[in-house]
Amino acid sequence: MNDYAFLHQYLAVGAVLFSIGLVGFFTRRNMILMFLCTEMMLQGVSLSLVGWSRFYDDFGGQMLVIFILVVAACEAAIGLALIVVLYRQTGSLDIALWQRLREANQPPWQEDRPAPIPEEPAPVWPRLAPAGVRPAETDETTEFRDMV
Amino acid sequence: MFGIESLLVVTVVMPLAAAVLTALFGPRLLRSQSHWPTIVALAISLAASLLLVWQVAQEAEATHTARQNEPVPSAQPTSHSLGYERTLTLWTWTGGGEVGQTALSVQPVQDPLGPPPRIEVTLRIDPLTAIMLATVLTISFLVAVYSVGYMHGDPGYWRFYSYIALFVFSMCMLVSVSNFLLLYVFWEAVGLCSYLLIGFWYQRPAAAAAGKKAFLVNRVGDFGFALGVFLLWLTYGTLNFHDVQTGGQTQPGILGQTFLQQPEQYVGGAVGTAIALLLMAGACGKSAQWPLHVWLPDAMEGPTPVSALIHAATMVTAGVYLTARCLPLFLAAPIGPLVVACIGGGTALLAALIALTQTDLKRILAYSTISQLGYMFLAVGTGTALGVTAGMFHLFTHAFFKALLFLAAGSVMHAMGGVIDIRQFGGLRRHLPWTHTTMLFGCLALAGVVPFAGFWSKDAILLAVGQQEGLVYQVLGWAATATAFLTAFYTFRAFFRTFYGPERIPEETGGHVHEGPPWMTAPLVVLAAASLVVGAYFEWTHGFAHFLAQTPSLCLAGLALEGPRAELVSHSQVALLSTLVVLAGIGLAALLYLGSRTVLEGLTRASAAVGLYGLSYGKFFFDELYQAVVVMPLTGLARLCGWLDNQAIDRAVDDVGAAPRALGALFRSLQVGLVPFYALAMILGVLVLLGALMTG
Amino acid sequence: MHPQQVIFLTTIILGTTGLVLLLRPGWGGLRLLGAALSAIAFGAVLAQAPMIRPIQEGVVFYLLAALTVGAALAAVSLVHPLYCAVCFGLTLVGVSALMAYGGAQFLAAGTLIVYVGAILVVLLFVLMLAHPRGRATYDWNRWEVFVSAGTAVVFLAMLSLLITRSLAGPEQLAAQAEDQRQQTGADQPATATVPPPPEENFLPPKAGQGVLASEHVARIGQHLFGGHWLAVQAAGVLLLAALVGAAVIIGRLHGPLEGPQQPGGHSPAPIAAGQAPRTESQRNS
Amino acid sequence: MLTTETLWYLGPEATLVLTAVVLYLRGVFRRWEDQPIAAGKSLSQDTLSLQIALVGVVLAGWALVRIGLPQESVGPVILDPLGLYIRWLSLAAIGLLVLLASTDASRTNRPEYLGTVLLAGAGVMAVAAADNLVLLFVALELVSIPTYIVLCLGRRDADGYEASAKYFFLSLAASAMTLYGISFLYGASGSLELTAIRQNLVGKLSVSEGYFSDFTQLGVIFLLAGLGFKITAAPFHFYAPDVYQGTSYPNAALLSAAPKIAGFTALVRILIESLWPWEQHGFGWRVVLALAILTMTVGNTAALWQTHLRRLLAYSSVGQAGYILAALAVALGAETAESRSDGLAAVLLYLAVYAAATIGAFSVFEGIRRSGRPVETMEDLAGLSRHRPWSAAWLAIFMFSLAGVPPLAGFWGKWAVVLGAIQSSLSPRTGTQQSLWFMILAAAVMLNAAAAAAYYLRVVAAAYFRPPAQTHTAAGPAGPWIAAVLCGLLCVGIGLMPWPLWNTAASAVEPLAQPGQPLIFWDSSDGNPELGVQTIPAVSLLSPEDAADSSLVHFVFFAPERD
Repeated sequence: MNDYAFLHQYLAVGAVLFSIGLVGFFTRRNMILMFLCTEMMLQGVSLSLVGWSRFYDDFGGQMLVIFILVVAACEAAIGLALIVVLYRQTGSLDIALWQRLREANQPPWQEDRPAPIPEEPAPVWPRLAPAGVRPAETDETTEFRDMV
Repeated sequence: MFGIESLLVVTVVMPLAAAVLTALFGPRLLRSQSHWPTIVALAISLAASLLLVWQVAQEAEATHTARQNEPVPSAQPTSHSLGYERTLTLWTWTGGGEVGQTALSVQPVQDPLGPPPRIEVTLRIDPLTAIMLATVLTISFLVAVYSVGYMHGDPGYWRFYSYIALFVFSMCMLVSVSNFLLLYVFWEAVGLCSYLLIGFWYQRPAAAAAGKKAFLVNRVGDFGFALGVFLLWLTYGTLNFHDVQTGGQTQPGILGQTFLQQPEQYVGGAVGTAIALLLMAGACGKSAQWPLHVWLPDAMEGPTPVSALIHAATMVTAGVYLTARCLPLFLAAPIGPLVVACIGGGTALLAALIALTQTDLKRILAYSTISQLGYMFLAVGTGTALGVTAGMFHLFTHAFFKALLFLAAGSVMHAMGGVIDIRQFGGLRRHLPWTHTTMLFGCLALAGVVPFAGFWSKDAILLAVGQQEGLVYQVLGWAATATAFLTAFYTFRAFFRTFYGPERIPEETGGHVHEGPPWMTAPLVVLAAASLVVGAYFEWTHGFAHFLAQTPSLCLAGLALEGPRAELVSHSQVALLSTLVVLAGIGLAALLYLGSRTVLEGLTRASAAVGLYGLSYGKFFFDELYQAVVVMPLTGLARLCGWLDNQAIDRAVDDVGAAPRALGALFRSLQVGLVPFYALAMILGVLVLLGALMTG
Repeated sequence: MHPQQVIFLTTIILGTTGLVLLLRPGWGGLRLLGAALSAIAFGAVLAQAPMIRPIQEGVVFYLLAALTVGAALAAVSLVHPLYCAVCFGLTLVGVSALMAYGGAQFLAAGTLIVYVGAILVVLLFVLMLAHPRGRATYDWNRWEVFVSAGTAVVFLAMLSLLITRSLAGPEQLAAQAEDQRQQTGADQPATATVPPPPEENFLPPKAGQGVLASEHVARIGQHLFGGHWLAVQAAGVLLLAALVGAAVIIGRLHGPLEGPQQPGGHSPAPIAAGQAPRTESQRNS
Repeated sequence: MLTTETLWYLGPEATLVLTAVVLYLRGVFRRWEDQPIAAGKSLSQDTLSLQIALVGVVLAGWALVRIGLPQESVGPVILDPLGLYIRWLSLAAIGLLVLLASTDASRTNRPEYLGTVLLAGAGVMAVAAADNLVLLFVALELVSIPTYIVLCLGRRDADGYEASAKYFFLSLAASAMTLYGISFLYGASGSLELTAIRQNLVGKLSVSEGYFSDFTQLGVIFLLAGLGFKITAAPFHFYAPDVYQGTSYPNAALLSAAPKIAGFTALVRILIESLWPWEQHGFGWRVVLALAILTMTVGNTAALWQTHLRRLLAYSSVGQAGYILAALAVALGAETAESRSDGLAAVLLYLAVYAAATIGAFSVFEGIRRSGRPVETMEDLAGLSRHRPWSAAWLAIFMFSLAGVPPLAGFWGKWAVVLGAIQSSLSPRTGTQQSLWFMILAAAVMLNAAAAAAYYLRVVAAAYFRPPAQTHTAAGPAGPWIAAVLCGLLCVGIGLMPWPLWNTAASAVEPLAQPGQPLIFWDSSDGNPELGVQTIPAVSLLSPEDAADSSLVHFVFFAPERD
């Protein structure tokens, strides 16, 4: 029974990873993240293969995973080179900039409204207290004062 | 070498060669010298045809003499042939079935599928053909020479000569084939050439419209002709003129010896009448007889040499030729000759009346042509040897003087810079002496003044009509006489208004009025001389009638071979009457156009008051009538069909045809150029397949 | 309603909602809710599989699976691309751990080394090279988030339904066999009235190559350089092509680049036509 | 087991790879400073690389001639007539592409460009020789990855890069889907060997409606999606128009030939060699048939109003892929060995005639320049017949061949497809629904061919009837011209004498189409097999005679003879 349970779980995780990779591929416009999402899809496939390999007690699936690794490395090499060249052209990693090639009568796609960038709170760095000023006490200092 | 067959082939083939040569080399190589192939070829053909006439005359005479000398065995009436003919079968086209299967039977073949279609591509020569060939080629040659001057500098020069040569070839074939199908083919071919030449200046809307009109009106007649040919095929099982010997058997031709010697074998009754009327319809179309006469005046939009050649001398006489050639068929029909005569006489009078008031010189001549053709039909329609001879004789003489008149009119037109309206010029005799003189000859011939050619032939017609019994022919005779008067009047009206009276030069001449070049005047002189002499010569020698009488289809038993010659008394009566009438016409014209204007104006006003003038000037409103009765309903129907076609059928077809376009637009609209979108589309495709897997 | 259909619909609705919430930035706390909903949906997918028994044996697996899926979600949804890459690294760690757990130790190591050690590092490098200032608008702005999330979740739901459907029968057979074994004693053969048909009648045969054996790596080597030696050679050719290709593509080895690049080569020329109208500052803000 | 003999039989591939290595080495050690780069002209005169590549192709061809077909199994490769046909086809295509690339914009990196093209060719040939899915996958990647490189090298401007990017990312997604399909196929059958898959599947309950059948079908779906990308089947074709438009003519020719041959070979191998007996009653042929109709309709209708030449030819290649898919559907749905053989032979024949015509068309376009620049749109062709009458004539031949005008090769391709579809629909044993579907398929092919003629003729009309504005000149080297002439001769030759090629194709698919022994199957009339064991009767093997009589037997399958 555990054979089937393991198989089913691996297939499920593989499918989930594949789908998450798909979502990312659809929604991210950063080319590197898109590439990363395709790698995530490949990881899902790899998990499925490992599950099958274990189920059948067969090495074929694992062989395929090895070659998936190799191919992923090759694709990474080519892809990164390509991305760098593309970046040189536009100064951006946005895939949506590359839509010049399309049907002649199609208007270019534009985002209707740029999404707001969430503001990050300004980081607060520890500062040295100026000379002659008593540093503000924190809970920490009061708590551990008697230990010092 | 100069055997009759080879002469015939040479006569026919030379124009074709010239046409091909000019068409091939005209545009690039010959250019302004494009007339040479045609002129040379026509000269050769003319010589060959004259030789042909001479040889045919010799042989026919020999045959005739031999036949008269030998005793006619009454027991074997078919042992000798009627008339003289030679045929030259180039090849036989058999559309299925074995040659010689056809049963020898003079009985009409009733089964339409019985005999296999068997078309003999055969040339024939007999006196009728020989006369036609000689006439056609003479006029053609002279017109071709004339055109060198007239068409000089035209951008379509080579095209003109190519068409002319093609026309001459077609016309020669038309008169020399021995088969109804081929006759029909070349009937259409001359129509095509006519169409091409009327619309020669196709850039002009009027020329294009005239060409179209001629073509369409001719189609009406040709349709009848085609039906007639079908009916002939169904009735006689063959379309050959002549008998064909196959395997020792004789397949009788429609106009062959077998039938001619037993003329009672011709189918009469309703079928025979139908054949005659259908053939007559074709003849009416081609020869511009009422009610299909409307195209010929408009055909004057073509170049004047074309008018002279095709629309006066040669092509329009094809109908007369057809009628004469098929005379046995007409005679077999109860009312055939009468219909022909009525149409001819009526048309003659009608056209003469219209010609009275026309102001376009060429159109006057065109109506005159229609009128004279009516004369010929009237003559042939008498159905007697005298009548047919007279009709053919008139055809022969008319070719000369009408060509002369047209060429002279062309000369005037040439000098006037394209203006042809007689109201715009006058008193030209000093500027155009040659034209004046030659046109005077032509007018005299047309009016029928002694001793010009027209006198003799018209007299013969009047005589032939006058000799017929019956009220209809009497009426027709008086109509013909009236037409003679009218002819004289309108001819000289045009002549006087052109060459006499106060001198008026239209502005289009640019003040430079001059006689045409020798290329143009020489044919005028030749034709003028011919107009003077041909009638008198042949009338006095009786050579024409004697020669023509050797034609097989005119040797019918019903037509006495040597029919009753006109008695001298009646001949002189007719001649006297016609001369008086003609002189009256000329005198009236002189009175009206050389004398005081008041008489003319009074007369015009008077006739206009009772509507006669308008009727004549409006050409009896035949064009308008046809427009209202035929063209408008047809146009309406066509509009309706077009609307239905556009709105219903085309719309449906367009919608079907637009489906790929709409699909394509849909698919192309998916090509937005974005990678994520493409990936999404791929996954959606997979989703659909997964859905298919889940559900089924 | 069949429980499978309930799970199917739940997965679709919850997953889509959750992913949409998660992937829309700027909604603050809603993104957390979205993450939770997405986790529930993906958990429902995982929960369709039978439980690994005994549970203590399965706990490790479930933890690793949760780590992997959670990191993957973070990798596609985080705003900052560097964080995305790091989370992807975490996913890879989870995946390799699952591989190791599933009997593929060699692959686990290989994945870690190749992916995390090489590919991911280069990715990060390029990312930081391109974006020294970190994130940009397009890094996290979405393209039709709703459609994308819906498509992917429906895809996942259908896939999981099909997988579950296919495996249900064998699982049931195996469970029956297990029950019989437990009833009759572990060492007794099954003596049921209706014996289930042997597996080999309806399933492909097991290869029995000893994936879980102790000499796992040696056997992998045997297979790799035995039956798949040609593929190894082909992979070598592939690597050669990739290396040369990458060098030539990026290198401007010989001759200048063509096209609309500036002569100086440094100032990047924006694509003129067809691009979304936005300024340089927007793009790199 | 792999032996040296195996390597001997893989000589052509090895030759191509070694030639590529030599070219790469030349690229490294070339004395670039000798070349006046600034002048920008002499780099295209690097004829040595071209010669090396051509010599490599010729050597590979010689090796292919020498080795022939092995008499017995020589290791973990398939060396069958089908593979030999595909190898010849791909080698010829690669040779033509090398010729075509002699004027290409790869002049800056010509050695690398040509070497990569050769590697892609080796990849296609390896696809034909792969006997398991691992090697098949790696070989497919050996087609894809060189294609990325070539796309980047072929044209170095914004459009070229955009095309490369689009192809790269979408191809990654497609690769992932192919892999997922392979994994499901592996799961359904427990093996990655093509023949073992069939052996494992046939005879098992799972193959009918049972437990793992969904996995097989999932595998087929994902494989069709992933390989459909390579063969530009709709809706996986979206990249094609953009990429073709954005790249150069040699690259477009490569894209339209190499991945298609590889993709269809892989599909034939998997669907026929591994899955056919199962696929016959599965829904595989229905899916392929639907894809075929969709693909040809999409391609041909979208091409109708295109003016950009490469874009038009991209849609054309989509439409042509639809025809080949139609032939594949015929082969999959066939009931008899004859019609299966006909369908497969139609696939092979169509691949050859399509490759000849489309490479020829691209060669003609590559071989002419208009005012010094390549022709891009229909307007650029105006007056071609005046200035370069032979180019126009060859172009007309290729367009007519693509349109399927009778005296040319393309006609026979369509003829084979339509004939196969009609025969399948008329087969007496075929069910009514199946007949209907194949009738629809035949009608769709014919309708599409009619619609497609419109845009092919528009190209010809543009070359012949538009008034010229600027003059056309030759593109310099004679490579494209030679390629065009060779392709034209092929089109005309095959058109006049299709039977040698047809017979070759028919004999190449003969082993695949052999009918097997009838095999007994189980009665599934009463049940919902996924719900439990109760519905599964005991499996019994009956003799064929009994099978014919037994009313219990609902499905009769054909098992392969080879085991």
